[in-house]
Amino acid sequence: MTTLTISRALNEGLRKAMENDPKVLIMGEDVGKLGGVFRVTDGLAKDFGEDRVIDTPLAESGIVGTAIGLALRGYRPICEIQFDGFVYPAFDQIVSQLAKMAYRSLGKVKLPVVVRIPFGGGIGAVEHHSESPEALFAHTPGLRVVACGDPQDAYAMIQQAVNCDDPVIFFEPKRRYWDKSEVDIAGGLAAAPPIDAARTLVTGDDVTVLCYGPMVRTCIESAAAAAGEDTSVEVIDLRSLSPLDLTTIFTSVRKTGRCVIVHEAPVTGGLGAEIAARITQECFYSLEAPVLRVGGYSIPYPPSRMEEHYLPDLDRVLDAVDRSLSY
Amino acid sequence: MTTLTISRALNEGLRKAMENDPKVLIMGEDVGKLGGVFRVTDGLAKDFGEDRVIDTPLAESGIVGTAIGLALRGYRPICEIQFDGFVYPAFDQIVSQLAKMAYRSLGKVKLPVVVRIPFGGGIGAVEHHSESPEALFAHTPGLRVVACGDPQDAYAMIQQAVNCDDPVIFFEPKRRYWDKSEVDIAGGLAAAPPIDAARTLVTGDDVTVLCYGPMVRTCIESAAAAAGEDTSVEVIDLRSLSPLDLTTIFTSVRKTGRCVIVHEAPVTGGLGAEIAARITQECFYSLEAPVLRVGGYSIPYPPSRMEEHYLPDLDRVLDAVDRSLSY
Amino acid sequence: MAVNAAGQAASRPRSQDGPDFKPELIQLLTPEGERAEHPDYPLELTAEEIKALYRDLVLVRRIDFEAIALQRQGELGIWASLLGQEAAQVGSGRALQPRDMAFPTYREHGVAWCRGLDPAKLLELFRGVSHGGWDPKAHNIHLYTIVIGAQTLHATGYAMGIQRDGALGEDGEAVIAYFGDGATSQGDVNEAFIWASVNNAPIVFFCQNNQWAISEPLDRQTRIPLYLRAQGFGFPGLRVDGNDVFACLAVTRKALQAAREGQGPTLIEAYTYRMGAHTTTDDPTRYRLSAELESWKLKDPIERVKQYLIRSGLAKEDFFAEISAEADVIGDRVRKACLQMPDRDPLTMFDHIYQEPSPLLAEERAQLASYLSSFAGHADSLAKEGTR
Amino acid sequence: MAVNAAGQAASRPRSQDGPDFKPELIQLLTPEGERAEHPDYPLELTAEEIKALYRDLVLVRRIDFEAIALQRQGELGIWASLLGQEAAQVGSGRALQPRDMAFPTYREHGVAWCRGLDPAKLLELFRGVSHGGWDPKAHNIHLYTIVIGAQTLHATGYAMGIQRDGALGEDGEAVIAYFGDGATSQGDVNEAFIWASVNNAPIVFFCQNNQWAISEPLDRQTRIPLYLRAQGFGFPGLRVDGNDVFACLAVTRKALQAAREGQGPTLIEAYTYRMGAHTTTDDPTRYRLSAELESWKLKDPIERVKQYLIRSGLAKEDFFAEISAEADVIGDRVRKACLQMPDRDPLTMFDHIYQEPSPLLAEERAQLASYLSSFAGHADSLAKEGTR
Ligand SMILES: Cc1ncc(C[n+]2csc(CCOP(=O)(O)OP(=O)(O)O)c2C)c(N)n1
Ligand SMILES: Cc1ncc(C[n+]2csc(CCOP(=O)(O)OP(=O)(O)O)c2C)c(N)n1
Ligand SMILES: [Mg+2]
Ligand SMILES: [Mg+2]
Repeated sequence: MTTLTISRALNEGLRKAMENDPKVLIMGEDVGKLGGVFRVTDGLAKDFGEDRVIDTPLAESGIVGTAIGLALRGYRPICEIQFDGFVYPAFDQIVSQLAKMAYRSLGKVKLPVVVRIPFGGGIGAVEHHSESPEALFAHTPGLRVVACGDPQDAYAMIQQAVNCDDPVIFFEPKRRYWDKSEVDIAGGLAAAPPIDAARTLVTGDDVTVLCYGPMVRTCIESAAAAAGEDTSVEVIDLRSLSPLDLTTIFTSVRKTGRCVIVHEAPVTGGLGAEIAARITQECFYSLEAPVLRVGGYSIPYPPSRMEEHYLPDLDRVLDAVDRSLSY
Repeated sequence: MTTLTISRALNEGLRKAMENDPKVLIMGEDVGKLGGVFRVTDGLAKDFGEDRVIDTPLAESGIVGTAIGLALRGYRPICEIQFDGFVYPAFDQIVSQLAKMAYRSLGKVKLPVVVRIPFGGGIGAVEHHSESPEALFAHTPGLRVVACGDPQDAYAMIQQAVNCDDPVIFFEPKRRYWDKSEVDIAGGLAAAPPIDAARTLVTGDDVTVLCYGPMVRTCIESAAAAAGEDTSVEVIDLRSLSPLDLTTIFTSVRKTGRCVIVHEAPVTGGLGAEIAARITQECFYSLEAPVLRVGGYSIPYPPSRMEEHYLPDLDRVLDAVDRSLSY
Repeated sequence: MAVNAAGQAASRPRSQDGPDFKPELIQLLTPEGERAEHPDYPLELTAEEIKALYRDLVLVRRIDFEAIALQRQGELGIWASLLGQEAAQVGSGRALQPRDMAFPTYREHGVAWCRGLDPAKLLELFRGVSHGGWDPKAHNIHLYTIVIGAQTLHATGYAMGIQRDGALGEDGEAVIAYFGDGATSQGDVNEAFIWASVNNAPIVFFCQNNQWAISEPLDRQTRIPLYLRAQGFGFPGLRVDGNDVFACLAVTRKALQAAREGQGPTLIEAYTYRMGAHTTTDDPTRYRLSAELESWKLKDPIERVKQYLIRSGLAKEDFFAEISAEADVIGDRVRKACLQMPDRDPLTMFDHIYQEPSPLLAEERAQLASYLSSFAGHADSLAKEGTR
Repeated sequence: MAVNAAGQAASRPRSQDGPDFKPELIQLLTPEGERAEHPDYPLELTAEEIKALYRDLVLVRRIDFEAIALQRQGELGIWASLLGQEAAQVGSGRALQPRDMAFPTYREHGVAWCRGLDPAKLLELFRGVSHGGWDPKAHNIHLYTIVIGAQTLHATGYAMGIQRDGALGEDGEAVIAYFGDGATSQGDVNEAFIWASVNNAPIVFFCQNNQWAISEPLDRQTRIPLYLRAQGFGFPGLRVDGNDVFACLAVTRKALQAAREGQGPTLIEAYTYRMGAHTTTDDPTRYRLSAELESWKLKDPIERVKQYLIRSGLAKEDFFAEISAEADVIGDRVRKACLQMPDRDPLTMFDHIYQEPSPLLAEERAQLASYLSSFAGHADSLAKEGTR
C-alpha cells in the first residue's frame, strides 16, 4: 500500500498502462513537458518520449478526431481535455464519431479511446472551469462514462479504461486531485471491481445515497454525520455513469426504501433524473419516499465567490436525507 | 383559417417575423435560393434579399458564432441547422456562448438568437439525420428549448421565438413537416398560448400522456384508440422543454394519478427522466403507478429499415398506458 | 516563392482573386482527348493501363446509374451520385497502393470500387440496412463519413499512426482523405490541415471541388481558389483537372509518394463538376442554370479517354462494346444484390453498441423481442392489433 | 504575386519555413529606442501623443503588477498577466476609434484600458465576483472570452452587422478580434477567417503571438509564420514587432481603416513574448529556458519608448517621475477597489438566466433563500449546524 493523491494515482495508472502496451498514447494540451495543468501526466513525456505523450495543437476536436484515427491504426490513445468546459468543441467528434463507429461498422471497428476530463467545481476558478457535463455523455449510446472518486479507483479505473475496447469518457474529480489515501499498487487490477460496477462505500439501512466523483467524499462525510444522529445511511459510489449498475442501486433502495442522489451538475436534466426515474419504476412498491435529488441549480455555474452556495455540501445532503425520512 | 403544412406554417411565420422587424435575419446552409432542404425558408431570399437570408459557409459553429455576433450588433438571427445530427459542431458556441452570455454580462447583453433544428426520425434517412438531441439543450441553463407539434403552433411559436430576447433552440418535427391543418394567420399571436406553456390537446381522466414534437400526433391517435377501449387518456403537448411548464403537468397527473412520457430520444437520460423525477417528487402521494417512459432504446439511431421498431408508435404508447393502468 | 505579405497588405486588393491571377490547372488529357504534357508530372501508361482506367470509369458510372434507378424505384432511401466525378475518384483511387488507407465521404463510390469494396456494401448503407458495416481493414477503405469534414481528422490521426509505426519510406504507407469544396469551411478540416502540417504527416488531402455544396456555389465557401488554402498552413496545394483521369492519377501518385517518403501533406484540389443532383432528394433546377451543366458536359471525364483510345488506335469498337456489356452485367449484379438484400432481424439493432452488451441493453432487447413475438402468430394479440 | 502551387509541390521542401525565407517584421521603433521608417506605414506622432502612449504602457503594466500582487495575497482567484505584451495591446487599442468594437480574450487588460473600461471590472472577473458583468456597449469592448477562439466568430458576425447597417466608409466602423498563437489552431478561428473573407467583413484579426500557449511553444501550432495563414484564406496578413507600440499603432490603424472602407479583413501577427507565467497558477520554469526570457528583456516595449523620449529630448526625468507617481496612484486605486469590492448576495446567482425568471428558478431561489436564512440568527438551526 502506498499513500497517493488522486492526481498521482492517475499518473501511476497511466504509467502502468504505457509500460504494459506500447500502443498506449497520451495526447492533449500541455500534457508533455508541463505534465498537464494538474500534473496527471507528470514525467511521462520524459520517460516515454514525445511520440507517445503528444503536446497537440490547441483544438479539442482535433485531439479527439486524430485520436480516433490513431485508434483505427491500432493505437490506444488517451486524450486529456484540459478542463470540463473545453470538451464542447470536441462534442461532435465524441458523439457522432467516437460513440458511433463500432455500431456503424457492425462491430468491425473498435475505438479504444479514453477521454479524460477533470470535472466539477470548488476550486475557485473562472468560468468554464467547473462544469459537470457527464449527463450529456450518459445520454449518448455507445460511450462508457465513468468517474473515479478516490485514489484507489483512480489508479485502477484509468487502467481498466485504457484496457477497455469501448470508448470511455473518464471523469476525474478536479477538486479532489490532492486528496490522499492508500493505493494498492502492487496488487494490480485483479482485486479491483469491474469498471462498470458501483461500489457500496458505507453500509446503512435508512437511506441510500448515490454519488460519484467529487461528491463521494461529501457523501461519506454526510453518512458519518448522520450516524451521529442515529441515521443509518448507505453510500454507493456509482463509478460507472453509463451504463449504470442498476442491480446494485435497486438492491440497496429495495432495502432502505429511500434514496437521495447527489451530483454537482444541475439537477434539471442531470444524471440523477435518469436514476430517479428508473428507481421509481423498478422499486415502486418499495419506496417510502420519492427519490430526492441534490445538485446544482438550473443556472450556469456561478462566479467562484458564490460557488459554495451552489455546490451540494454536507448540509444539503443531510437536509435531503432528513426530508426523505420525513415522508 | 388557412390549411397549411408545418413546413409552410413555419415559412409564413418567418415571413411575418421578417416583415415586422428589419433586424430579423435567417442564416444557414442552403436557406437562400434553395429555400432549405425542407423548404421552410422557401421564397424568403427572393423577397428579403441575400443580406437578410444568408447562405453561409458550410460550418455550424460558424453559423451560430457569427449569429451571436450579429445579435450583439442588434440583429435577431434565426439559424437553421440542416439536420439534428449536425448541431454538434455548433455545440460549444451554443452551450458556452449563446446560453451563457446574458449571465456573463449580468443581463447587459441579450442574445435573441433562434436555432432551428429539424429533429427526429421516421423519414427513412441515413445516419445523423434522425437524432433527437433536445435533452442536451434542456440540461443547459440559459437556453429556452421548444418544440412545435402542429401547423398552428409552428406558425405562432416561431414568431414568439424570434420575438423572445432569450436564445431559443427551436425543434421542428421533421417527419411531420408535411402534416396539414388549419392555421389562424389573420388572428396574429394574441390568441396563441405563451411560448413556455404546455397545452392540453385531449382531456382525459385515467392516464396523462406527455409528448412533444413528432410524438404529438402519435399520442393523439393513441388517445383516440384508447377511447375506443374505454380508457380516457389526457394528452399534453409540452411545447416548452426548458423551462418546463410543471404546473400544467402536475395538475394533470394529480388528477389522473398516472403518467406516460413519450419521446423519440433514447429513454436513458432523455427529457422523460427529468419529468418523471419531478412528477414523482411533487405528486408522490397522487401517483397510482410509476411514471412510465416510452422512447428510443439505449442505442444509436438504427439504420432506417429498422427504425419502425425503434420509434415509439401507437402500440408502444398504448402498451405503456395499459401497463400504467395495471398498477 | 517568398511571400511578402506586408507588401500584399499594402497593395490591396488581393491578387489571388484579382483578374490577373490565373490558377494553374494541371492537365494531361484535354477534353478533346489529346494528350498534354506537364514537366512535373510525366506519366507513362501502357495501353492496358489506359484501358483499365477506361473500364473503371465506365463501370463506376454504370453502378451509380443503377443505384439512382434503384432509388427511384424505392429500393434505396437515397443515393449520392458521383456523376461527373468519375475521373477524380478513379484517378486518385488507382494512385493508391493496396497498403495505403483511404477516408471517403458519402460520394466516393469510384474510390470504393478501386479499393475493391463490393458495391453491394454501399447499397446496404443507402438502403438503410446498415450505417456502413464493412471492415475498413479488408480493403483499406474506411467507412463512409456523413458528417462533413470529420473524416479528415481521422485520416490525419491514422497518418500519425503510420509515422509511429515507422512505416514511411519508399515502400511506406500513406493516407488519402476525401472531402468536398463545402467541407473546406468546416473547423475540422482546417484543424486536420494544422495537425498534418505540424506533424508532417503522410497524408494527401483530396478535395473534389465539384463547384457546389448542395445549392451553394463555391463563392459561399471561399474567395480564392481552394488549393491555395494549403499555403496558409505551410504545405503545398495544387489544382488538377478533376475530369482528367490521367492527371488525377499522376498528381495523386506523386503526392502520395512524397507523403510516404516523409515529405508531409499535400492538398489536391480536383476541379470538377457535380453533373447530377446533390442526392436523389435534391432538385438542382431550383438553384443552377442548365447552361453551366451543358458547358461541363463538354468536359466529360469518360468521353475524353474514349476519344484518346480511338485516336491513338489503342482500342476499337469491340473493346468499347465489351466494356459496355460488362457494365450491364455489373449493373445487373448490383440490382440483384439490392433486391435480394435481406432485411436484418430487428433485434440486431442492439448489437455492437459495446463489446459486451450491458444488462440494460439485454433487457431492452428482450423487451423488443417479446413485443415482436406478440405479433407473431398469436391470435389474440393479432386481434388486439386489429382494434388499433 | 502569382502563386504557382504546382511548382511549389514540385520543389519540396516548402519555402516558407525553409532557411531562405525571412518573414518581414514591421518595425518603427527599434529595441534601442531609435525611430525606423517603413514606406507603407508612415507615422506622424506629436510629442503629446508619444507621451500618452508611454503613459498607457506604464499604467497598464502597473495595473497588471498590482493584480498579480493581489492574486498572491489571495484577493484574486487567478490573473492572466499581460507583461511583455503592453505595446501590442496599447498600440492596437489606441488605433481603434471609439465607435469601433473590440473582442478580447482574457489577457487584453491593455486594450480594456485603452477602451476606457474601469480596471476594477476586470478584477471582478478574476476575483470571482462575476463572469465579466460589464456592458460591452458602454466602451465598445466585448466581454472577456475564455473559451479559446470563440470570440473571433462573434467579432466576425458583429462585422457583418456593420455591413448590414451600412456603416462602412471613411468614417465607418470596424472590428478587432484578439487572440493568441495557440488559438490559431482552433476550428472556430479558421471558420472566422472564412466568414470574414467570403463576406469581406470589416474586421482586423489581431493575433498576439507571445510564442507560448501555456507550455506549448509555437511549433506545436504551426510550421510557418502565423501571419501567412491569411493567404490561405485570401486576405492579407502581416507581422509586426509586437513590442513596438508605434508599429502596432500604425499597422492596426491602417488595417482598421481598410476594413472600414470596405477592403475587408487583415490578419496582424504581433510578434511578442509572454514575459510572465501563463497565469498566476502556472510555473513556466517547468518548460522554458530563462535565456529566452533574458533575450526578450532586451526588447522591452516600455524601455524603448522611454529611450526614444529621452534621446529625442521630448521628455525629461520629471515626466517619467510624474507617470510613475500616477501609476502608483492607479495601482493603489485598483488595490482599494479590489479590497472594497462587495461580495454579491448569493441569491443574485439566479439573476439574468432569462429575461424573466422561470417558476423553477424562482423556486430554487426561494429554496436557497430559506436555506441561507436558516443559518442567520436562528439559534436552533445554528445549534444543529454545530453538530455537523
Ligand atoms: C456537419 C454537417 N453539416 C451539414 C451536412 C448536410 N450536408 C450534406 S452534404 C452537404 C454539402 C456538402 O458539400 P461538399 O463538401 O462540397 O461535398 P459534395 O456533396 O459537393 O460532394 C451538406 C451541407 C452534413 N452532412 N454535415
Ligand atoms: C477551448 C479551450 N481549450 C483550452 C483552454 C485552456 N487554455 C486557456 S489559455 C490556453 C493557451 C492559450 O494560448 P494562446 O492562444 O497562445 O494565448 P495566450 O494565453 O498565450 O495569450 C489554454 C490551452 C481554453 N481556455 N479553451
Ligand atoms: Mg461540392
Ligand atoms: Mg500565446
